[in-house]
Amino acid sequence: MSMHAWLPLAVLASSLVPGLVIFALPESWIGLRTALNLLGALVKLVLVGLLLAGVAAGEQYGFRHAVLPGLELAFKADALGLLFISLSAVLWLFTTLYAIGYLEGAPHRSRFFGFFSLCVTATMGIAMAGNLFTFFVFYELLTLATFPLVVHRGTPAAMHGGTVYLAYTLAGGAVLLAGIVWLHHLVGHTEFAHGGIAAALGPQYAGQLRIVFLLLIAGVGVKAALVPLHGWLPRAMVAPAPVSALLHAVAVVKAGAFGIVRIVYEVYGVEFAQSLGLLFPLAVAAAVTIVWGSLRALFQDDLKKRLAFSTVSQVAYIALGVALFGPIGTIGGLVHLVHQGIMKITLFFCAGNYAETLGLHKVSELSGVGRRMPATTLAFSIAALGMMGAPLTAGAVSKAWLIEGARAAEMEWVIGVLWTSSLLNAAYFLPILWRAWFRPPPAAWPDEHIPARGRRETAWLLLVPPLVTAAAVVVAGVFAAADWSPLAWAKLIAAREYVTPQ
Amino acid sequence: MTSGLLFALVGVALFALGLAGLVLIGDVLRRILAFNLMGSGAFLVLVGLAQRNGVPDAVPQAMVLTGIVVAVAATALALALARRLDAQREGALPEDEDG
Amino acid sequence: MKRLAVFCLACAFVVLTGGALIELGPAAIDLRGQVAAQLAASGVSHPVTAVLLNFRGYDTLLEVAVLLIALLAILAVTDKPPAAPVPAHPLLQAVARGATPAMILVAVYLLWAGAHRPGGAFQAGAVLAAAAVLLHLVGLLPGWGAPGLRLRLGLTAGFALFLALAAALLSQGALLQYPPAAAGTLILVIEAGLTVSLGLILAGLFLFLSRDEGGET
Amino acid sequence: MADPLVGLVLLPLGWATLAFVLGPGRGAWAALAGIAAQAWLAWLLAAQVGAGGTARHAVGGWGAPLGIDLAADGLSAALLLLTQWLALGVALYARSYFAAGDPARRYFWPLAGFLLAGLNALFVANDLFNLYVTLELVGLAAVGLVAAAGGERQIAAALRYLFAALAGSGLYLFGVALVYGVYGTVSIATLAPLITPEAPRLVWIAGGLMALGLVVKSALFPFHFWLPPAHGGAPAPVSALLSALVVKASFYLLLRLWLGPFAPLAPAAAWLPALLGAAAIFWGSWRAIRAERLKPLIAWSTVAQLGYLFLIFPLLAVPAAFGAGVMQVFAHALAKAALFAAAGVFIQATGQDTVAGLAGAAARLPVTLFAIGLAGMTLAGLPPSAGFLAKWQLIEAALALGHWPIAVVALAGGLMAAVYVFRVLRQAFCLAPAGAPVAAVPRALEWTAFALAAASVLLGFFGVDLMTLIEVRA
Repeated sequence: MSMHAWLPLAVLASSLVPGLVIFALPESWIGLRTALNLLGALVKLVLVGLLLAGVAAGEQYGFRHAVLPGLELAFKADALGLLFISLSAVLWLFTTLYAIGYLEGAPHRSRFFGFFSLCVTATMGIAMAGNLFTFFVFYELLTLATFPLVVHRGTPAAMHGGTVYLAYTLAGGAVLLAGIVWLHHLVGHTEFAHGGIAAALGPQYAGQLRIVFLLLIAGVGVKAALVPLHGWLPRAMVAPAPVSALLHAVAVVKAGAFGIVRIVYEVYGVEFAQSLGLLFPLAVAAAVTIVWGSLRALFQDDLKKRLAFSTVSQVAYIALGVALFGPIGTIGGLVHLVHQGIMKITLFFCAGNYAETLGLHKVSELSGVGRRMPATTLAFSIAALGMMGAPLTAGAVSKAWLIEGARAAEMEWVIGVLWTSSLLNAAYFLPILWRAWFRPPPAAWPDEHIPARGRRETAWLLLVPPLVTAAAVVVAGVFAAADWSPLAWAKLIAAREYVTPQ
Repeated sequence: MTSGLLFALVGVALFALGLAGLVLIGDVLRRILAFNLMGSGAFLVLVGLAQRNGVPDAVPQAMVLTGIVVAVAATALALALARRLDAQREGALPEDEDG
Repeated sequence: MKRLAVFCLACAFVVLTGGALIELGPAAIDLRGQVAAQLAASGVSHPVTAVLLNFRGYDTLLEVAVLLIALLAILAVTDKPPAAPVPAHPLLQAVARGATPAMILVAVYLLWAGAHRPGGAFQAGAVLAAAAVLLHLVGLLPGWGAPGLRLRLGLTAGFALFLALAAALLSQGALLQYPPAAAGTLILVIEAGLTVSLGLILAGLFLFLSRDEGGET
Repeated sequence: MADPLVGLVLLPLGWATLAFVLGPGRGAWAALAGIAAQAWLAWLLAAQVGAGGTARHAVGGWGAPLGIDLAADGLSAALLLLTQWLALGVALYARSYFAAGDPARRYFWPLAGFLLAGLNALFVANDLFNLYVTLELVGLAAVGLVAAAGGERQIAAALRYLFAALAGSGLYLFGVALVYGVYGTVSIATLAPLITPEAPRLVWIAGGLMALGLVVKSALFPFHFWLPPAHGGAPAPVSALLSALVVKASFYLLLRLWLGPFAPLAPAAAWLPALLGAAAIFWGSWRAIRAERLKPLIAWSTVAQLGYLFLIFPLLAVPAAFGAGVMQVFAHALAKAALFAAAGVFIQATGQDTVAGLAGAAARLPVTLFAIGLAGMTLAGLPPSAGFLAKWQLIEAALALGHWPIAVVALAGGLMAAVYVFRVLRQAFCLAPAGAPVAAVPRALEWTAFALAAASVLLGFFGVDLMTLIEVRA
């Protein structure tokens, strides 16, 4: 097997194999487990680096295996896939570090890290899927691998959240499957291809293709938390903070959003989707989700719930970018896939730090926390400002491109939606920042686990990851024009893969 | 009408009778009888229909012999289970010798 | 209600099937000719025996297995020790004693007759079993407990012999492919083995069952 | 054994007899050696069929219609392969499962041997009457295995099972009698060209009765009444064999006759089994969702999963439907054997089998829990399991013919299966009641359950090989 075939498989194996080994490890073998986790994450980073270099140079990576006559598991590492892979691989490393610190002394850690690794494996599979069938296989695996993480704590609330999560995602999976098989029946295959595969069918299939599109988008829309399919996301907040990070930034909602990108661009083809009149409804759905999520976030006192509704809103930016017909909107949506990831993971890391260090779960409890935990609160502030689209942050870049894209697509109302969302973002984030920095702290914190020692406000493993990702938020914003920025890669994708010269 | 055809017709009736019995009757012993009636009906059809032109045919006769042995085995097993169930249900109560 | 429905269904079935039976034409294939043609090569002169042990001997092999299964299942569900025999009237015992040798003789005759007229291993085995049951009923033969090694060997010997011969005949090209010259002898050997084992099995179906009788109370 | 076709029947007959002669509870080694050899023979046969087409053997050298022919096409070879390898797993499991004094162990090995012989004989049979004998072989052995557990509940279940099995085989035999009366032969190969759509009315009646009998034996709704008590009450290895293989045998026969000699008549009735299958999926899943004890839950799941097999009948014009049926047979057999094996582990560990009672034990038996998880994936048709491939092919066939309600039923059934599977799995994550006693369980039990479950998932990667094999048709 040539290197071009095994490199994608090695990316999968670099988290699958450690995950399987970790399951078998006794609970007390902390050292080996940690070593395996980190080794897997680092190896994956190296492999992803190799892929990035290769794809940038125009190499093709792929592997295929037939599971039924005419039905293949297909992997390919293309520019779009790599955007997602790189994001997940990098954030996986930091989430792992964070989780090691977060779960210190907690029970069932072998089980946790085992499923954690499977979860990342599934995400890699989704990113590298070469056809919808393969995408679906890993999409469902992701559901299965995240369920144990959501219910990890075993409390009734966790069980309830996990059950709701499963109900939504498995039902979504069934709808997605129906759409995929239907498409497979119509087209004969489900390969992802530039310009899409559905356009090859004659006009008499337009009606069926519209229904299939609805099924497919509804299927992936559950994980992407498009309103009204978002109900699971706020309830899944009962999970431990690293899991929330995984759900919101690295894997689950991203998988849904990524699915929307693949379906619109590589299954239907953006021009064909536009000609079927499918993009406008998608844009409306995304816009409704953006506004609705922000509105709901306003009224949440639970910090993680507020962040969850914020995710509902922010991930819809990606769908919105996709629905804006034209290269500029595409770039805005794709780059937000990365930017939202690093911003939201920072916020969840910080929320986890507040909860783990001081027992703070509610917005109303955060008064003066900036003085007790300045570094964490700084990271939180940067990410929150980024979410609002403040200048010099990653969020500003995404928003600017989306607004330009809307203008280019002559959909001015979208600009209104984006500005409304920014205002709402400010309305639910700024009070937190104000409270954290400027209100006096209480006499005693509700549940202080980790006492401050000198300048160390909490455990190192909890502190470093959010600081690094917060720094990344700024770097991605300031150096957006650099060759290696997510924005540059998004432009590469837009230039190389989708946009026919206009 | 040849005797073979008559056998077959009787066999059909017996089979229907046995099957109806098996469906309707609750008592175990009578169900076992009903099953045997069903079997006999099938055997009659097998042999009778094959010799409806009046000439005996050895192949279905041999099949019926096989079928009878199978039916004996099944009946014995059913009786054993029925007795065992009775013995368990009645616990320490002495059982009627005639079953 | 249910009774009525089943009754109607059964009647409809009888009428429908009976009607279809009567209007039936001749069969497409008639095996009578083939049986007669191959009878000489089968090793026996009675067509039913030829079908039973040669042409369709494989069915017979499996059918003995069915009997063994029933026996095993009965053994598996009964675990009480055998009941003590209840002696019957001495006159009955005397009659049974007298009848037994005659029955064994009949069995041997049936076995031998099977080659050329109605008879054979199953009939012979059934007579043997009947003798055992008779002896048991008059209190001369106790019910059987968990079978010892010798009884187990006896119960399976006929089947094992049949199976071994069937497998050995694979050397002729196919399962149970008797060399025409030796067919008669081999069939007689198989039937003799089966007679003993079938007698024991059929008797066992009764005598193992007797363990569940409330005799010990 | 020169001819694997014959060896697969003779070997289990031989070691079953030997095990009986050796004495109660003995013979495990003979059984394991025998099954291992059978597994090898089945492998040889599959290779032979794959390379050279249908394998045949004329017993006695006579040839049909006078003699009895044995034949194994791709479907037979595939099912033989499944039977032997699954039996190997269950046998390894059973060897460690039965305690020394367990009454169910006394005649387990000979009965299991005869059961396997019956199954193998059934899969290679090519003669309607011979098939009847094999059906009885399988049915009586299965009843014996259920009854051998000896409790009042099991005996009652066995008796109910026996009556259903006898009614089923009686109906089948009556149909065979009519067929012989009409055509003068019971050889399938000889019959196939004779039966045409213009066949006499009696042949239609015969086909209907045989199908009805087989449906009763396959426990298709509403004839499923006997299955849950029998499969739910038997010892775990027995439940595994029955749910995985025995009910499939009569389905196999139905499919074989449907596609073979009765194909000219079959389309007339194709929707009936599908409707009943859909009802089975909903009713069985519903009862499984409501079940409080683990083994009845699994048994009701069998009722539901068998329903999928019957959904294929209106779709058989498309090759994918046949593939879906066979794939579902494999997926369900492996997954269900794994589930019953895993349930046995929990019962041994905790002494009880309520679903709620798992909460304490699940975290301490992770291998078994994973077995349930993997098997559950297969049952719910989640990728990449074999169950998923079956569902995929079924939906594809349904869409190809425009019968989308079948696709909806398959998808809905998958979701219902997910509900009952996760009802079990979530127990593992519930906070365990402190100090619930968990007895030590032989590791062989846990790992055989796991291996069976893993096989049900891994088969999902080898669908092409299975589909290629079953394409070899007589």
